[in-house]
Amino acid sequence: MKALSPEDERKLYMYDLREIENILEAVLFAAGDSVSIEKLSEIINQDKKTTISIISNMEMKYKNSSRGIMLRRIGTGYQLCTKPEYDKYIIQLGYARKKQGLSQAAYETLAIIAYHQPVTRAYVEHIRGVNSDNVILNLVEKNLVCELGRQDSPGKPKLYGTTEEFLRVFGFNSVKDLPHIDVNDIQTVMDEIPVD
Amino acid sequence: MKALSPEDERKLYMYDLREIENILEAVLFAAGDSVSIEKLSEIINQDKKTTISIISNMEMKYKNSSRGIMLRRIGTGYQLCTKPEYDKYIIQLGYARKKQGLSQAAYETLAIIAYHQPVTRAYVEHIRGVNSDNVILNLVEKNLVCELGRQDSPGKPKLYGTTEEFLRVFGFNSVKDLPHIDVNDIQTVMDEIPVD
Amino acid sequence: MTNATHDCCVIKIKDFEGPFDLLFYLIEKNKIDIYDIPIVEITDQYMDYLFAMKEMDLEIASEFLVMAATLLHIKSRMLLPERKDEAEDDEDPREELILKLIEYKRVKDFAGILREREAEWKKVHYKLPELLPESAYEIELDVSPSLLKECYQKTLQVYYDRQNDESQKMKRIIQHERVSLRLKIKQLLDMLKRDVRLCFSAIFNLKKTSRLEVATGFLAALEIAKNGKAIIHQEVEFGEIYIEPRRVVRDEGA
Repeated sequence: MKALSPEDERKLYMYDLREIENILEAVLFAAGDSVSIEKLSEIINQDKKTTISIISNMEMKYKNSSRGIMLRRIGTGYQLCTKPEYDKYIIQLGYARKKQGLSQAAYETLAIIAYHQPVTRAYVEHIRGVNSDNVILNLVEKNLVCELGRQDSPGKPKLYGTTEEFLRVFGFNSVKDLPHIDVNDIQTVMDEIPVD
Repeated sequence: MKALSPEDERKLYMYDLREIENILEAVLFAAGDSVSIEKLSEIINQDKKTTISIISNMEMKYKNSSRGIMLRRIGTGYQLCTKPEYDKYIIQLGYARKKQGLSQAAYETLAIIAYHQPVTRAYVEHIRGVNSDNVILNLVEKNLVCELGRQDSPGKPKLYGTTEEFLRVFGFNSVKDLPHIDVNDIQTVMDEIPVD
Repeated sequence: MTNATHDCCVIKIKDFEGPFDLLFYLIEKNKIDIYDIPIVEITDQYMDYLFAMKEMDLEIASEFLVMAATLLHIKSRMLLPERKDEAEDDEDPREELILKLIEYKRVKDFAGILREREAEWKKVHYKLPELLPESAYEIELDVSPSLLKECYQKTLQVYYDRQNDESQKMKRIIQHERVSLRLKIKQLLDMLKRDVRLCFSAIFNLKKTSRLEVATGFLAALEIAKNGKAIIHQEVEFGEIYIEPRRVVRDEGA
């Protein structure tokens, strides 16, 4: 058997890559939900690093080429979704799920939990200055916030953090994507806040 | 306003066609289910005939290009679905990888077979001192042990040995790779073991 | 500064998420520099609102009252002439409140960003998952080569111990049988003392005693015969075995 020329090898690789992309598209389509990188690399039988590079490449391709759908990273997984510009057509289907908006209290509470997670209810209340029991329960019910365990302090209060659904709804790739603010550093706070 | 040249018109149409295809992809993706031609033509604001020709064209494109999904006509509507050749990968989405260990009895039996292969069941039982029928059957079922033939002795008992799967799972290159037992007194015992 | 009492009536306490929210409203309405809050005016306006709420017969949440107390406390500290012993910490009584307000402002800002992002990402639609066979799973063997070796060693050790144990057992059986043989000889001799002919099958019957005991009994009989203390007869092959005491001629040895 004749050895492959570098050109042939490249072509073969291109073919394989295409096929892998097709597999990933099919799998993500069927999943509907986000699929973890671990699961994807298991399915395409590639290591995690290779899988990430393949899928990042796909993400760019969906974005730049003429497509109605796109790929987005959510936490440690990926999910197919429609491009936002086609929303006006999709709603004409008549059965797009209408999500109820959140209250101001919910946005505030979510903001505190997102920034400072894991946090206790007491911490949230300390910043908001009001009881936040029901608001947190409501966010947990909406699957935007979840319990992350208990703090190792008297009373062992519950610790809260944001969920994958939070990332999905607010369009963040991961919690690390949130703009960083260090509230403890007074000087930074003073510098950052414009005086008007 | 200047009139469009036929060339420009064609270009514009190409652009529009692309955009319409994107809209249809997004709409069909979000729908999940099949969407009627009537609904689709209403959404893209084209007559039924044009819609059918656009979507038939898309159907061909999905089919012939490197994609994981395709378009299917179902009754009077159309639906996006995965290409059948990727079914085996999609099925893996539902797979939960279960890690399973071996029982003490299985390890013992496997060790005797691995170190002394080919061996009969009687030999295994002689060393273990207990009936090993089920354990051996179980190891055969797990493809760690296989029949190697029959011993040329009264009753022609089956001979067992380890499989390639055994080498793979335990990470040995060959049976010669088995960890060496360096306990001298056990070696003496081995000499004493009668060969049946 | 405008008089708050006038427009307070049109604002319901419910419109504010909490005391910080209300304070922020006042700060923004009065275009106040957050780092230099005119505490007297702000406190007055804040109290005006609370009084207005009370007049409207609305229940005032305790948090609003706590803030009122805090504001009044700060106000009193600002108004009192600075005492010498307090001068050393040189602390602005407003500092803690300002920091909390800044922290709250960040939260409010981020909450606004979240609201915007949510509206933007609401335009993205997802697909419902396809039905997949649920029960499918792949079994991955989790094995350890060192455990295989360990088990092998242990098995051989157990085998070795058992072999030793079995030879030990055999010795014990023999020992036990020796005692038993002696016992059987004694039993037979006792019976023979009564000067009768013994029927072997009557004494040692396989239906009543074990094979081992029958064999031992037979050995005992042979032993006695050998020592000249009994005579064994068997008239036909496989027939009954009789054991008779042999008279000792006393004067023989005399």
